[in-house]
Amino acid sequence: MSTQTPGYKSPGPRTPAGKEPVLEIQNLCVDYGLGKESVQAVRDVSLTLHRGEVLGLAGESGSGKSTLAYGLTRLLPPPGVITGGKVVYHQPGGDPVDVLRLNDAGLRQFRWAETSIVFQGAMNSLNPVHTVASQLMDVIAAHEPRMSKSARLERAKELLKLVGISPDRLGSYPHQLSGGMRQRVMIGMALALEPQVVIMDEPTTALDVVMQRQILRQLVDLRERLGFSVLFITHDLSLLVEFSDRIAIMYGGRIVEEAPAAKLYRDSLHPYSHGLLNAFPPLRGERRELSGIPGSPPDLRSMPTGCAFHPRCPKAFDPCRTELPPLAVPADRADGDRTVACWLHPGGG
Amino acid sequence: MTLTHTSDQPPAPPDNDTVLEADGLTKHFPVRRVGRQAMTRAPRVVHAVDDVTLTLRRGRVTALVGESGSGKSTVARLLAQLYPRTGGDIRLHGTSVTVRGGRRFRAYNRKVQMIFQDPFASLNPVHTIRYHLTRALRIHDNAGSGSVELQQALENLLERVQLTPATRYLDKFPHELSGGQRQRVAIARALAADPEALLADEPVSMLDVSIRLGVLNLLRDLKERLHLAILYITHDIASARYFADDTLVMYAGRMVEGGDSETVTQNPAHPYTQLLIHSAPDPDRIVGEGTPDDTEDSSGGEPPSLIDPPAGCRFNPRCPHAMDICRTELPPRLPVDGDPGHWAACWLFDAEHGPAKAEAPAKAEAPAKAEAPAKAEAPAKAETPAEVTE
Amino acid sequence: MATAASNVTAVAPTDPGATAPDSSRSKRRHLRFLSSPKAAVGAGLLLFFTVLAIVGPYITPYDPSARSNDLLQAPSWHHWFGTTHLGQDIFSQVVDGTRSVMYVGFLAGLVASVLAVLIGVTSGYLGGFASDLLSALTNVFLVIPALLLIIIITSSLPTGGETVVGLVIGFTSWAWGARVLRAQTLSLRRRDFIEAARATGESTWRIVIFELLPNLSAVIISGFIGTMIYAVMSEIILAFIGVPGLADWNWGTVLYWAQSQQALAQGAWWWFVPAGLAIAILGTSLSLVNFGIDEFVNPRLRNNGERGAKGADGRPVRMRVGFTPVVIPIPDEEPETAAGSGTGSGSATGTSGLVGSTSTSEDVAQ
Amino acid sequence: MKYFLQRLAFYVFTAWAAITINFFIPRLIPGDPVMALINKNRGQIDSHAIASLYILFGLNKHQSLWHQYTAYLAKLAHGDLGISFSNFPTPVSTILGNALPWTIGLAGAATVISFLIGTLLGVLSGWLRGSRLDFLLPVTTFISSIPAFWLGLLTVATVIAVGSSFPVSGGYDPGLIPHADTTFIGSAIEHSWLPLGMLVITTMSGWILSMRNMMVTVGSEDYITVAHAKGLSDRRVMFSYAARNALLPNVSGFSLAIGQILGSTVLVEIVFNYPGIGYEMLQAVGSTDYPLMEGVFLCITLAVLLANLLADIAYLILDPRTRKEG
Repeated sequence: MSTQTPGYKSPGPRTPAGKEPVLEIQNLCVDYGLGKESVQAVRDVSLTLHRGEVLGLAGESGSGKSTLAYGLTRLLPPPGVITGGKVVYHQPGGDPVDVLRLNDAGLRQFRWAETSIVFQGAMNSLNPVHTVASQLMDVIAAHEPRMSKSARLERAKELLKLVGISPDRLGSYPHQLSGGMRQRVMIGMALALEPQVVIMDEPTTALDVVMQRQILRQLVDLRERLGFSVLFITHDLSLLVEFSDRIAIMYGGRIVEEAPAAKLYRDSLHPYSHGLLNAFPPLRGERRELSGIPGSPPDLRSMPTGCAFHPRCPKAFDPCRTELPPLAVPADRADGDRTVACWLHPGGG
Repeated sequence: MTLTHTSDQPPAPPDNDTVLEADGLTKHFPVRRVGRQAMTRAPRVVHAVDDVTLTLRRGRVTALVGESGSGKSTVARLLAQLYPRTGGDIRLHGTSVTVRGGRRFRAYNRKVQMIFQDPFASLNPVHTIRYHLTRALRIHDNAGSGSVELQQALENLLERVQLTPATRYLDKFPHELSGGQRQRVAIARALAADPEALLADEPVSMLDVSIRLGVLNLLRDLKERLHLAILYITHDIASARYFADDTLVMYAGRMVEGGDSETVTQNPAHPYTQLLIHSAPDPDRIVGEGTPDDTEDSSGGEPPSLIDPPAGCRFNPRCPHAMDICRTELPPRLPVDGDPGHWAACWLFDAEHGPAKAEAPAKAEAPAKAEAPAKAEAPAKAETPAEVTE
Repeated sequence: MATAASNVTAVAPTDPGATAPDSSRSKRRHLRFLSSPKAAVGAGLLLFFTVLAIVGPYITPYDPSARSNDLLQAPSWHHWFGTTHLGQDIFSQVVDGTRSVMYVGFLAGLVASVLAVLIGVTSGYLGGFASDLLSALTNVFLVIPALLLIIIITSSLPTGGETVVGLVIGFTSWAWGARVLRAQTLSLRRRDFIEAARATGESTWRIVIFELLPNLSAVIISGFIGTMIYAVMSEIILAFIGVPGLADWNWGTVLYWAQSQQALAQGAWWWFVPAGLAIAILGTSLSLVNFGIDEFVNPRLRNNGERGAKGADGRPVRMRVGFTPVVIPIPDEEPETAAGSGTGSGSATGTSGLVGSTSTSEDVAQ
Repeated sequence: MKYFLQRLAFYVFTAWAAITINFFIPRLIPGDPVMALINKNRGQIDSHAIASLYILFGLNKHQSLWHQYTAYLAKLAHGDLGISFSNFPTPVSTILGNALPWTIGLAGAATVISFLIGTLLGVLSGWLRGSRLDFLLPVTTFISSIPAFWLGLLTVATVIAVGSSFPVSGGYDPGLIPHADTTFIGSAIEHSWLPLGMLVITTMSGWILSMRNMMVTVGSEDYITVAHAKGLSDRRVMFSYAARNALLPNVSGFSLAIGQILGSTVLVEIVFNYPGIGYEMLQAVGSTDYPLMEGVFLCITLAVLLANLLADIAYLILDPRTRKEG
């Protein structure tokens, strides 16, 4: 109980040197619906994105990972409501801003200029009745009204080149582009105002593996050049291990483990993380029998008591059924740059 | 849930009888022409599947791997005789079968059943599980006589797919079940016909990651107990390696490589297979080794239009090893050295045309090695414009 | 909100019996669908008119055609809706006329729905040349102004009567339903469960009747009601312009006599107001039922129970696309329950005071 | 272009179908329409005229059906719609020529105005769902269920009761002769206010409801969320993203609406004694004047087809997906 709010770390011994937070999510709670019928989709989640890093967020469908992304940007469609917490954005050389307390005008100004988003459905993310150019330019116009039209067009061309699309595609309508090209346009658009944070919600799930790798490679390259931070959300944990610096695992609306990618891959502490890692058959190494995770993901309307994972957990013991394990630095892993919410690895402190 | 045996190598199947064969299977879908086009232009078709030859054997899983649009699902529907084929032959136990509806179709699909990709769409939302399974049993005369035998048959089916106790599931509607449970019901429905061959069209790709393996393991268990011949269609080559005995790779409507799963995945011969394997997520590759490197990025671009596919090898516009002959001549199935049964439709393996014969497989063994860091930042490579299909 | 929260708090700690809240919830949802206000009001009114159509002619206080000496009287205790220039009781005419209106509407709706299902589902399911032909036929009937066609046909027919009028309306107004059903069938046909039924070995007619049609029932009913609205309007218009063959009373004939006897110029508002209102109310009730069906089929159209919810500042919260409301509940009057501090992790204390307080009994309950 | 040609071919086909239906209706009617007419006007038509009536009406029993049909088409091609019974011997085309401009003007103006206002209100009420604009919903539902002509009756009664001198009857002041001068046009506009108002009020609600539904449906599309995420102004998201897309199904649903508007127009014209086609229709129905009725039907059908063609052009301009070069 006495643990300090987990995940809310000031730049201290636990974070690698030079890593300052850019986006801090503190105790965020998101519900669907209000009153009696409401369902808690994100429960008390705290997560910190550092400048320049790729933070992976993994979980099954219904784990709340997309709800978290939509919630922290306040883009969650009805009946979603945010019922608690803070989302603090640290401007470079400015005061921190709580995104949840911005008024409409402030929120509009903040959006895309500081935090942009690439959604899962590239097919549907672009307005079908406007050209690529018009959609690239209107976001610039909205945030930099004094920029001339020709300058905006120039910028739009630059952005397409940035993501490897020929500028003569500017006049195309979305239906004239392939799925991969549309997603690249979206990535280009996300970088239009050079935001500090780019949130990616399953950006490559609808694409083939070859296209997926091309786009991810480009993303890594762009991040190195432009220095933005990425919150990368996907159900494909094997992809995250390869592409992100740190990984947070969500289950039943809560973060159950957070660790550097390599540590999570080699030494996952939460049984759910372990199960998830073993849910992807390897392409290399010896062929072995894998089991996946028994049972089904939980129903948000009737969550198990205690640890939400305990009905599916092979290692569950008594406290798991009644007591909710807090997310804390595990006592048996002293290096301190990871947290887990599991009674097998209780916090030490 | 987990299986007790098959820990290392799957045990040799009881027999390797051929159940279902496709020989030169071809499917062209006509492109709808409107107005004047009907008169002026020659009829145009989508070459969805061209010249596919494969064999399903008793007690073996054959995987068919390909990207979306490669025609792999069409192959399943052709084999299920849900579409009439344009050319080629389908043989069940050696006899050619062509059916289009009616009693002969039922007789055929009593032996060959299909499992669909999306369990949320493949069960009718207005009917209970009991209705779905009862219909399948009745159609194939496996319902027994009387309600007691029917109930017994229903419970047996659900037990086979590990939905127990059966009575808890029988009277539920599909929307009351989770994705994994629904897919198990779909499998039970296919089993109601007591088939010999099962065509599984991406049976786990719509399911939550944590339960995919459970369904695959169930299918493997059923294969072993019922000696089923399974066609496993997937876009995930790693799961093909895990689940299938043999693996076939399809690209743009054609088969490009085939052989033992382990061989195909560990020692890919065709440049497309190499690209596929290289692109698949692989945590081992990167952990602790810095950023991912660019190997063959020249393969950018997308699969070709199937209305007007490239001449010769369909992969030639993206292939880093493309030679002149690849642009004109269709490569036949050529054996790959060292592995009996491993073949690739690639001129690199032709004695005459394949100068790179020795090089190509070698390259595949170490796809993860950093090769061309000098490429550094090759920005803004204009993507080949995708064919805009009409 | 507070009561709900305390309920949950009471339930949650009492161990895993997680099925209990689930079943009660589904029951509640079922009830909520029944009490959808739009559909309920519409269905109630529709029931009223149906009953009136059945018993109407037996309960009229006067013979609707009988003349009396009370000429052109305003509404009174004896004549609720007043009288005509011939002293006929308008209330009796309106009540008596309900049967004709409902009968024509029902008959036309039935005929049109049957045709729409036959043509729409066939052209959607079959494909090929026959499908194109049926689709073209549907579009032709959609574009041709049906009302004029109905006027011409009914005024050409030597024998009239409600049945003929109903049939003519039915046979000319199926096109919209057929188009919607065709589109729905086309999209359903691509769904895997139809393909799966085929792969299981079901016959075509069984697939259409047992797999396809049950999924189209909402669309069919909604089309039936839409045609009914249209048919009622058409019949009244026919009667109003004096198309022969409608000897019996209906709301349109009441209006016809009102118009032809210059009721307006004489200030006899009671002559045409009740019949018109009856039309409007019947039309509204049918539309409301259809809204109910629409919302049932397309949940996005539903209001997501957002009414009455209060935000942190006590003002009502409006759900908006693009700006998710932030509802940080006001802390309860009573102190936090003990169960909360035990399991609720650091959340409650961690941020309280930053944005109001995040601690609610709901938070703590799960 | 391909899309446009396709639609054009369809309209030609529909026009042909309407013409053919028109040809067959009098022939399928049991009994003899000419005889029925003669019986009705007993003693007023001599036997010589009867024979010519049969020929005029195209019901010559001595010709084959096919011959009748081709003769009918040939006559139509010359704009000959036969001779009106009730206004014997004025040709139907002359009567319609006088009446049509009034109807087209009234229906056209009503369509445009109600589409514009209705769509705008629909956009707003769909966008501001859950706001005070929600009251529009029950109100419009009720109004859409009111027949336009009955609303007309109420209005006429009210105007008379109030004793206002506002014109409630006819298309222009009785003393004037139709002529393109300001007095006449001014009078015509003044006379059209009320019928136009009735039409707009009753047809508008359909647009409001369908536009509202489409706005709600489009509102949950990903590109709307993206537009919000981009920080665009609310007005731009509402009009350029949501309304622009929500409009498309409404434009393509025009065909149904235009027929209904013309139907309502005909009736409103009757109530207001407006000198348009509806008035002629009433006359024709009253005296079973088949050639006139059929002429009305053909004219209105062609007008509907033309309006649909215009809607298709609008759709072509609005939706880039149909503009694809073939």
